Amino acid sequence: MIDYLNILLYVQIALCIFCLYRIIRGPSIADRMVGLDIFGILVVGICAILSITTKRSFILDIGITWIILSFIGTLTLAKYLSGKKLNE
Amino acid sequence: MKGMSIIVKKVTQLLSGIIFLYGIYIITHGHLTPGGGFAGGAIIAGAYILLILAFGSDTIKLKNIEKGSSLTESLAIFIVLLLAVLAFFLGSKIFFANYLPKGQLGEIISAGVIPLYNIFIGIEVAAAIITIFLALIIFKEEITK
Amino acid sequence: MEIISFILICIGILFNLLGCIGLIRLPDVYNRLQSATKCVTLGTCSILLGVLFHFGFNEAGIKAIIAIPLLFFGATVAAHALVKGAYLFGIKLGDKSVKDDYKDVEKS
Amino acid sequence: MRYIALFIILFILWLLLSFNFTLTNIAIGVLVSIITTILFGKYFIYGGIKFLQPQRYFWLVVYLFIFIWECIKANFDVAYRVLHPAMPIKPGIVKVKLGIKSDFARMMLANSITMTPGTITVDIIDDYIYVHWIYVSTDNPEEYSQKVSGKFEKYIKKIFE
Repeated sequence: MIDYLNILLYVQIALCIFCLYRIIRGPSIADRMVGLDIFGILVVGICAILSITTKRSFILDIGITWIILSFIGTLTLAKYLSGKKLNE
Repeated sequence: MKGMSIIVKKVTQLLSGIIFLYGIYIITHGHLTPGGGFAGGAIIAGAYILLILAFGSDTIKLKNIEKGSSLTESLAIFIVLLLAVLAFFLGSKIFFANYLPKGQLGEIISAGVIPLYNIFIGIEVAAAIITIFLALIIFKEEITK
Repeated sequence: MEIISFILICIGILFNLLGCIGLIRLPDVYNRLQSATKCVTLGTCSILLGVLFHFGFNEAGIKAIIAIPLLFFGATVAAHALVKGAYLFGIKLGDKSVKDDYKDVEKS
Repeated sequence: MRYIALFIILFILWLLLSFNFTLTNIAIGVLVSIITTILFGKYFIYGGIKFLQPQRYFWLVVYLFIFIWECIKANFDVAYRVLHPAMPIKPGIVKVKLGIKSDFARMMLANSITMTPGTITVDIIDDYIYVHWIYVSTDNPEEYSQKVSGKFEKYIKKIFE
């Protein structure tokens, strides 16, 4: 069971590369922010799977902390975005 | 600084207290689980930053808050130094020595003076991050006038 | 219990994969946010449920339960703030769009 | 009243987070909850006596099952549009009239709309809610307001208002 979970862990890490593609190639600044938001949620999934494969329950604490900080960071970026204009 | 829409305001009212309690949990369990003073202080600062972002405020009120947080930061780092120097006078003759009883393994009151250091470092980091955030906002408000 | 948790984690990673493909393929910001937010949030909730079934009701399982509502509120409100911010920033809707009621409203 | 509600929620959360029921831990939990309540109590949502009525919890459980079913349907819908080679999308922003007055219920309705088939809430102004929709199927205002928010509105009216 642990071996199959390790393979799934590699799949989840590979999904982050899609988000990195969107962060690097995004045509506008809003696309990069969408990529960053999704990246933060994927890391929570990595923490959850790691807590099973390493049998240590405190890794879930790191996951909850990541949720909170990612939420506040995205709100700050959105606030910055709504105060600017594209062609100025 | 203007506020955000009604959905963000309501969710902020619901979640800010829970985020503050989670920061305190990270600080007080710093010797049992990962985290500690710095990570918990960042989360506590996040609760206040969330309130300021969602509801907005005018410049005069922000300046008052900045004075208070700056004073809190200085007091907290002074108390950490005082706790370190206290070991010097209690007979152990070394800085940062453990002069409290160690307690039971795995309980919340154990590990001597390390939880005290964690608590005051948490307060110091939270006040410092809020001060930096407020300084950036006040600078931007003044530059747009 | 082991089998149920394994199946839940597999379903979650499948949803994550669909969301990330949508993030690459769809044409403009609003549609990308549609695909990515829904699929990735539900997939991560499914993975956390799998963790709950694996550990049972002890301290690890309880933390997985607490994480689910936080993730739900956080992800949806972040998506809403990003959409509004992107519209106020001045990014136009894509070429295929058929209707725009938000254009001539007084925005606050 | 709102201070007591916030105190109870925070104390239960502390006991669940640090999973140990000794006397020391409970005392520290009471102390921490009191500090948090004094600092953040004035911002908490004031709901009156509503959270003591048991029929609201019954409708909440019913609503949760309907909501999870709609979520799963949403994901297969979006997956079909993403994987189809021609990408059958027809996006647009529509305007839907609300039938709910209180602010907290409006927030829950907006969050529910964000999680269901191809819709994201953009803004709430006065009595209208603006929704970005990935496939605008009809042009008739009554028909699409039924499709977007009709399923949730009656349950949310029973639960939160």
